[in-house]
Amino acid sequence: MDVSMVKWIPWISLLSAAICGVLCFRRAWGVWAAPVTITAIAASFVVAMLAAPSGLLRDDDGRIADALGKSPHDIGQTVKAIDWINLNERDALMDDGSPPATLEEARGLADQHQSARIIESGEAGYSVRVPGLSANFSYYIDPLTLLMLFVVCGIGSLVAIYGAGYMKGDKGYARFFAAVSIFIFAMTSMVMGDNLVLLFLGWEMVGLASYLLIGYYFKKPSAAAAARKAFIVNRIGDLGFALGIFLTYMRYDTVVISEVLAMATSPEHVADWRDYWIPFLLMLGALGKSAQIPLYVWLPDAMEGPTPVSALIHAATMVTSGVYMIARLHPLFENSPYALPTVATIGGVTAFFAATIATSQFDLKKIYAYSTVSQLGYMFLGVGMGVRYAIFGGLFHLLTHAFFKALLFLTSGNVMHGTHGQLDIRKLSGLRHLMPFTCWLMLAGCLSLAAFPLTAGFFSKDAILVGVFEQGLAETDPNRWYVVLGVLGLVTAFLTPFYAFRAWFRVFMGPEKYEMGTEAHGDEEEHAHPSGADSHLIDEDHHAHDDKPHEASWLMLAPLFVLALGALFVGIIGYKPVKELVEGSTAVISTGKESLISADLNLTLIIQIASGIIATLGILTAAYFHWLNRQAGQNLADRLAGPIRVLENKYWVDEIYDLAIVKPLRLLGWIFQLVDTLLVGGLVKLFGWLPRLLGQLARPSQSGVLHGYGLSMLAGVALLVLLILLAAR
Amino acid sequence: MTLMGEKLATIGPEMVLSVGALLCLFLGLARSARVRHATPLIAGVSLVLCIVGPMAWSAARPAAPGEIALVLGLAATPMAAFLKITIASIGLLLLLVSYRTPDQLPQNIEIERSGAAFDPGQTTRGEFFAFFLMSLAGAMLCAGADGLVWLFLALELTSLPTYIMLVTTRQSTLAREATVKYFFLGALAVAMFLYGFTLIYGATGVTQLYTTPVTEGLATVQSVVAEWRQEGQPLPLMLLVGMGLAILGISFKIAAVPMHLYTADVYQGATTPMTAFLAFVPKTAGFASLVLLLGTLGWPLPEPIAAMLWIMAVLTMTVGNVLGLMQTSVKRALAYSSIAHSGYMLVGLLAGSAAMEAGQPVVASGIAGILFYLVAYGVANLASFGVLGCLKRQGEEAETYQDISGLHHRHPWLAAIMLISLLSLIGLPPLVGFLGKIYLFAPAFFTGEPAMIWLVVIALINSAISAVYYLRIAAAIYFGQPSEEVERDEQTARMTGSGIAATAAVVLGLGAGALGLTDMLAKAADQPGKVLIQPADTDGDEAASEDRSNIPSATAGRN
Amino acid sequence: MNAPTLMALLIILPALSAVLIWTCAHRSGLAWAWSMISTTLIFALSLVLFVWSWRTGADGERLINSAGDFFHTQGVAWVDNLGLRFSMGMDSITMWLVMLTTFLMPLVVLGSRSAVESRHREFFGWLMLLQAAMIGTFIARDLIFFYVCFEFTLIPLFFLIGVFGSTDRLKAARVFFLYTFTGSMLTFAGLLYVAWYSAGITGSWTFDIATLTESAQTMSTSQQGMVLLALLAGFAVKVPLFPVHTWLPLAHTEAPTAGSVILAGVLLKLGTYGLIRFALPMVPEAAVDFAPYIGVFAVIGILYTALICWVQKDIKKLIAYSSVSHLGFCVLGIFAIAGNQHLGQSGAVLYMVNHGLATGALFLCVGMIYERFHTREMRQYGGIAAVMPVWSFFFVFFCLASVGLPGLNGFVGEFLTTMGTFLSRETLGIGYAVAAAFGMILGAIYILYMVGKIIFGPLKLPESNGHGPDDQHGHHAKPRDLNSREITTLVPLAAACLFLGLYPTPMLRSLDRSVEQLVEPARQVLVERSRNDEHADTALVQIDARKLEEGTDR
Amino acid sequence: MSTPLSGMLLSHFLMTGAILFGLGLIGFVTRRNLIIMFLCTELMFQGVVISLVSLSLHHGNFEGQTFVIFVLTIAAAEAALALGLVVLLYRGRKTLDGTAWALLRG
Repeated sequence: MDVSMVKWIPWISLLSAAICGVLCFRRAWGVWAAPVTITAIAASFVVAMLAAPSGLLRDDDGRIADALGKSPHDIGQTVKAIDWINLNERDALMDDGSPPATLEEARGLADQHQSARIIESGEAGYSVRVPGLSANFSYYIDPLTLLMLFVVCGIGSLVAIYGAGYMKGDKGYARFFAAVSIFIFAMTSMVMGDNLVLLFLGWEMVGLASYLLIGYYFKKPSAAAAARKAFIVNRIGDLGFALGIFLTYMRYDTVVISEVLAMATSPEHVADWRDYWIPFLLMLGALGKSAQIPLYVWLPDAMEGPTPVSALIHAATMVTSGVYMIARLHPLFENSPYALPTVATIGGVTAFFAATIATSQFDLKKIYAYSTVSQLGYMFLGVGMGVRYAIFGGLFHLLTHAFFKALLFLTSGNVMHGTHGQLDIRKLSGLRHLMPFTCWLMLAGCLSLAAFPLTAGFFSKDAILVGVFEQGLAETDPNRWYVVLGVLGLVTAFLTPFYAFRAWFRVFMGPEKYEMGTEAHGDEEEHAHPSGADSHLIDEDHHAHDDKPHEASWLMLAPLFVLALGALFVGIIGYKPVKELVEGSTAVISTGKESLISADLNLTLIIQIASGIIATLGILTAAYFHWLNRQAGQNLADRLAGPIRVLENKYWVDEIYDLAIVKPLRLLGWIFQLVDTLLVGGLVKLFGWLPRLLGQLARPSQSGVLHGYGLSMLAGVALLVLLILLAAR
Repeated sequence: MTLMGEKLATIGPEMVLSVGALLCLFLGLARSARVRHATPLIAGVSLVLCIVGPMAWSAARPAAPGEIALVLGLAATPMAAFLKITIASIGLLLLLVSYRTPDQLPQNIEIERSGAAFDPGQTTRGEFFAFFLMSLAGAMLCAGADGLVWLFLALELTSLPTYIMLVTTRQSTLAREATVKYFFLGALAVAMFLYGFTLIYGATGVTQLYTTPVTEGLATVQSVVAEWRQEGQPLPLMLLVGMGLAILGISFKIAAVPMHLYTADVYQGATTPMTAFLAFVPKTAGFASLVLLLGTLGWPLPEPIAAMLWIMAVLTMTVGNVLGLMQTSVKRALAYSSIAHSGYMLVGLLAGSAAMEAGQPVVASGIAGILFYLVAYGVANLASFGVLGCLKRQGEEAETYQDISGLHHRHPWLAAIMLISLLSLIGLPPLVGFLGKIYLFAPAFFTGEPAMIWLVVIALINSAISAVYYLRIAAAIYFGQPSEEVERDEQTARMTGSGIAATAAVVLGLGAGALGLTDMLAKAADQPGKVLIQPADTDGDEAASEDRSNIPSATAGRN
Repeated sequence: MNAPTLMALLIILPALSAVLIWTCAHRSGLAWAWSMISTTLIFALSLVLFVWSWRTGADGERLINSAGDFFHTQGVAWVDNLGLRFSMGMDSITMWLVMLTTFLMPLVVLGSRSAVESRHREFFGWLMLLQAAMIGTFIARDLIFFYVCFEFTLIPLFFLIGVFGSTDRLKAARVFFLYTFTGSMLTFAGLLYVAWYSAGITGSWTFDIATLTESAQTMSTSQQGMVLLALLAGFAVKVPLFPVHTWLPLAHTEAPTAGSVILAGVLLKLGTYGLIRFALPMVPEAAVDFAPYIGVFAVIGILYTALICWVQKDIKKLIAYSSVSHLGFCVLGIFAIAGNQHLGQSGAVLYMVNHGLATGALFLCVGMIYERFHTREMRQYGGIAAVMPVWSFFFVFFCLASVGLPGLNGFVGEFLTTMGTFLSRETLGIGYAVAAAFGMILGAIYILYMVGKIIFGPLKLPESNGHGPDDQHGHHAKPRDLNSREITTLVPLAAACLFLGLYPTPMLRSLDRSVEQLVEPARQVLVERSRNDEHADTALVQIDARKLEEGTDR
Repeated sequence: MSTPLSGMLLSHFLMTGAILFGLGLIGFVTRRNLIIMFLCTELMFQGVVISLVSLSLHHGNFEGQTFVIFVLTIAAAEAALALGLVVLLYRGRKTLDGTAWALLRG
């Protein structure tokens, strides 16, 4: 399949979104939404897997060529679909507004502009063409894109299939799939976008899809609030992203990524203050989208959405777009001395910070949400390095995390499904017999998340940590700060299995005990059919399982098996291909191949052993406190009541934000409202009253008395004549 | 014969009107009711003659150069011609509006109903139309006057009949009170400008303003002043004070501060058609006189006079508008608006025609502004008072906001007429009032003086203020609840009159150019004193520039 | 039939139908039907013009005559010795704004089918007249013709608000009229001044915009400043720019739906159109000098009104304030004058059209629920999505277009204006862009806040489902969702939003030349200044060098 | 007319005229009786007339004196009007007090 076929990928999903939109109109039509969407995503996946590889640069033995030192134009292909914002090229003019007359002048002028072309135009002299703003629906396909398409469309298809079962009977069935389709459109546009503005389009539109899906159960005020919060927090990040785009355009006169990267990595490029700031602005966007400190607060709340959404958008794909963006624009980040360290630091700290919170949450999905934040922190840590292995690690972790976290969420969806929305791990216990498949599937996910040796998570996380230590212990110019981050990563690697298995042991092990939920999924039907509550959640056999947790349908389980296989084995089978992909992508065009530390220190092995032990320790700890001896866990918790309270309340970050930012702004709004009506409006009123005041003053002159009039007239005449006399002097 | 014809053309309209007035006066005493009822017809015919006659005359015999069109100190200037046609045309509409005014007087109604024998002591039909015509004739004479004496007489001829009309057309204490104020304060004003005229005469030694009737080479006020100014002498104080007093006295007619105090009371006290008359005719006469008087000084005006006029302009427009805001009576509000509009026109008077003389286009001439604005204000004013005159509340004249509330529901056409006139008064495009504003304010820029530009800004702010009360009227008409007690006075003629005026406001706004009005204006706005005496060998335009340099020697008349 | 005739028809036809409606359409349905036909016809005519203009050039490059218009006619004389002509012209800016107007009008009429209960004739008559005036404003190439139409828009809207508005309509109508009228009076003075100045230079009195623009550029800096202030007095009020915006919320809340739609959709653009058409090319020096200050007001407006939006309780008021905030971007874009690009100005024109579509549609949506529930209070609504999913879909859609979601039309304008601001180092610069970008966040906050209150949450319907057609069912009855007429009203708008969001390039390209022409004088000013600065700099350097030498000598 | 009036003599005449005019003015605003008020305006007219005549003598032409004739004529006409008016007013109100007429105001 020709590489140009990839341009259809986003539009397939948009078409599907439109069809689903139409299907929304009749409830009966709604059932067709799932097949349409699944077909669309699967088709995208097929097209991507068939068409995209043919556009990649390969070396002689058919492997993907290493990107080091190559131009982005070579390692990837640009495929244009349609114009979006496409302003013509224009002629640059001299300072006095004239075109350059001589070649010297033209050269001088061209030097002032990035990517300017000098064109000889006959007798008229020379013209210097500088690009206009060209931000089209045009796609850049390099190995990184391929990787991302694999994740997005692959996981997307699986989750969509799961969703078809999970959402069955829901009134908003078609609406759900319409939003999912929009999401896939946006996400594919984003990962394929050849320019920053298209990237931004995808960036914001995934935000929209996320907004629509978090707020899917729109009747729940908490869902509405969470959706709003997600969108707004993301917007804060987007503000930085947008400004970053502006600054990039200011610097490079283009927003086309390949051109920007080509210029940024060219040897003649001399970084100036703009290069210094660009990554920081872009980073702001990444922090928002990938839920890093300080903009992570929206993600835990986002779990209000249907579970497939949490799996797809808020775990596997959308939230990783920050990682993708940093990887894609890595050369830009390298141009600024403090940008990458900042990314790494934020990532490391977030990973630890979120993990601590995750250890003391009771809501299953919340635990996974904080876990996602934490794992994203790892990825940031990875791509925040200047070494290849770490970047690879970050992106590899992106892939493995997509598998195991999607799996975890979907299995927790099963739990939720089976227990009518009960997610509190304190109220569930020993469900392994009632939900056997779910139990073992989730175990696979937990193991991978815990980075248990030989699972997928193990390889990817280790790659990150190796990279970190590599940079920290580098022979030349070592930066000890990275050692600190690495240690932080290792500590987190202990916390991760602990919280993961804490939940698993609680829910599936131990004595069988459960409290059914009260249906957390909104009350869609209640209004129309008061007796038919919950009916949408459960299949036909709803009544049989009314008060007992039950296993999910096969439609839902089938994709989980695929995910579980991925979570367990993608680390082994995916290691090489992914490494090849990453090393052939723009992320590493300016990052050297050779290791920074001496070969005799087998860092990889050390880290792997260490982290394997740490993971096992973490699992064992969790097993002791939350399975074998829950009383001990309780005792420990009682003893640590203070710190746990802090953790349970998530360090009160939400409250602090509310108090420090939201409340003051809103107060300001009220104040401005007052100012507007009283001061600004009052000022206008004052002007309105001025004539009236004058009128009131002038009124006595119209006393109605003849003599008064005569006198006034005379006085007036006298004054004016006096004026003439004075003026004539 | 030719000479005679020209002379007739000079004073023809006034003569026609006088004859008409006499006819009305006499026929109004006729025994037959039918004959008595013919008086308005006679008035109408004579007004039509005033419009058609001169037009036909000039069409038949284009003014040949070298002819003296000057009769006894009256000059047939283009401005006079323009004003005469304007006065006659709007006079015709005024006639339509006030056609049945005498019929509505209680005593007349009683007599007509009872079929009692005609008693000249009781009824006033003929007089009304006679005075109507005389007053118009006076205004026309003002426009053509070329001497202080004529000016004085013409102004008096304009006002004296209005006193009588005012008091006889409404059987109400209010009308009497209005008359008292109007008459006595008017007399005061007359004395004032008369004294001013005296001082002007004292300073210059002549009473002719621009031309001399008998011998070429005699001095006129204009020539004397021009000589002084040419020699760089300061103008004598006597002249300035005289001019000041004259302006102030005449500003009674135009209702400018400080001589405006009577305006609202009189307009309110008068019967509504009469108010329309008062708001237009004396004002036109006054402005014509002011233009002629100030023309002798030449623009730019001497500093003291300009300063005085500037202050007067600002005060007039501001006082008019801010007091208009405070009113509960529509009639009174419109009266104040009349004051304000005089203020606007004073801007044109201040700007004058200096720039135009320097070769600038017509729009540079404040005189053109005034002339056009008189038309614009005339039609809008007439329409608004006309509509008001069509309404009665329990037999009394409607005048409060309450009375016109919801007019739209009951009489949409009246409401529409009122709306158009109000919008034209605000100066909203594309109505004639808007064009008037361009004509009036653009010249101010041509003076190039910051003070004048500020004056324009003040004027425009003032028109924004005026919009407040105009809109209040419009809002009452269109948004208010109709009052059951108010009914329409079945007066087709009055409605027609205001309807035509409103139509004119639209048509002239859009088609002033197409109808040739602005070409007439261009001619009329040529320097005021200029008569039809043209050197034999030049045509109009070149003569315009030469004529001014040809100022006759001023010393001849003095010793 | 040629282009000038068509242009004239665009103005005459609506005026004529207004007269027809007033005089002939005595049955209520007839007035509506006739306005429907006439607006559709006018849209078709403008479409013809549009297609013609598109065919006059290849690849986005249009044939442009000296006046910068691809259609131009001297028209008939109005008043010769005032130099007034009904001259008309169309460049792409005009074209797009006219298209916006003619596109919105049929939809407004369609949407107003059941909006008025009585006085149909008046309602539709005024609407038609308003259309004539709006089109005239954009199409006029004679300054006074422009001003006439500009001012004339006040009258129809005054009546639309005053007669058909809600409770406080009298005050709203009056405040609206007086506020904008006062401002434009000063503008009038400024225009006369320019005409006078031009007469002094060219020796002939004319109001031809091209001529005036050319001669006005030679004014001294202080003169230009005065003229710019005068222009701002009228146009800034119309936009409305902070702090002269207070009339807008009132007018919007009280106006009937059609009035609000047109007000937000087109009338506000008269202000920005005036700024870009007159302020930039006529007084370029002043525009450059004042740009930072105007920018400050625009930015304050963006942020300040955005925060105010957040605490509004009235839906319409919120959207009204949001207009103030949005048009702040527009003004910012217009004054983002830079030496090497005009993204800001192009974006501003785009923004005008896009804001017209999105906000107009939002007002239509609000009108639709107002017709059902007779309240605009946000707290009386909740979870509407449950009972009116179609309406909710459109409402959310337009809200998203309004907050500038990429892919919908709002984004492109917002992005380009902010980008233009960012890049215009000479006048505005990064600080302004950053501040304005905060407005984008706040915009999301208040709009989503509103959406959250109305669409999301447990179902809550206003108590008094009072007088609507649903009354017979009692207030518990499910309110009916949009009927096909209402959907028909909204679908074209949504389609336009989507299309312009996904494929704005043709529009952008077509705007390029026209905008460039308007910005060129200001750019020249910048170029000249930078050259002078260079001289000054070199001089300074020389002086410094000399001082240094002297210093070393000692 | 051989010796034109000028210098001190002229100013005496003019002064007289002015004083008459002034007296009229003062009378107009101080007296309440309508007839007396009217007489005061006549007084002002006479002041004007005296000034005109003396100025006419000063300038040595007849224009001023011609003017006087017309002024007197008009004054007579006004007087006729005034008296008619006064009668009418007295009939209605039974008073000639000028300040009694103050219904219209504001």
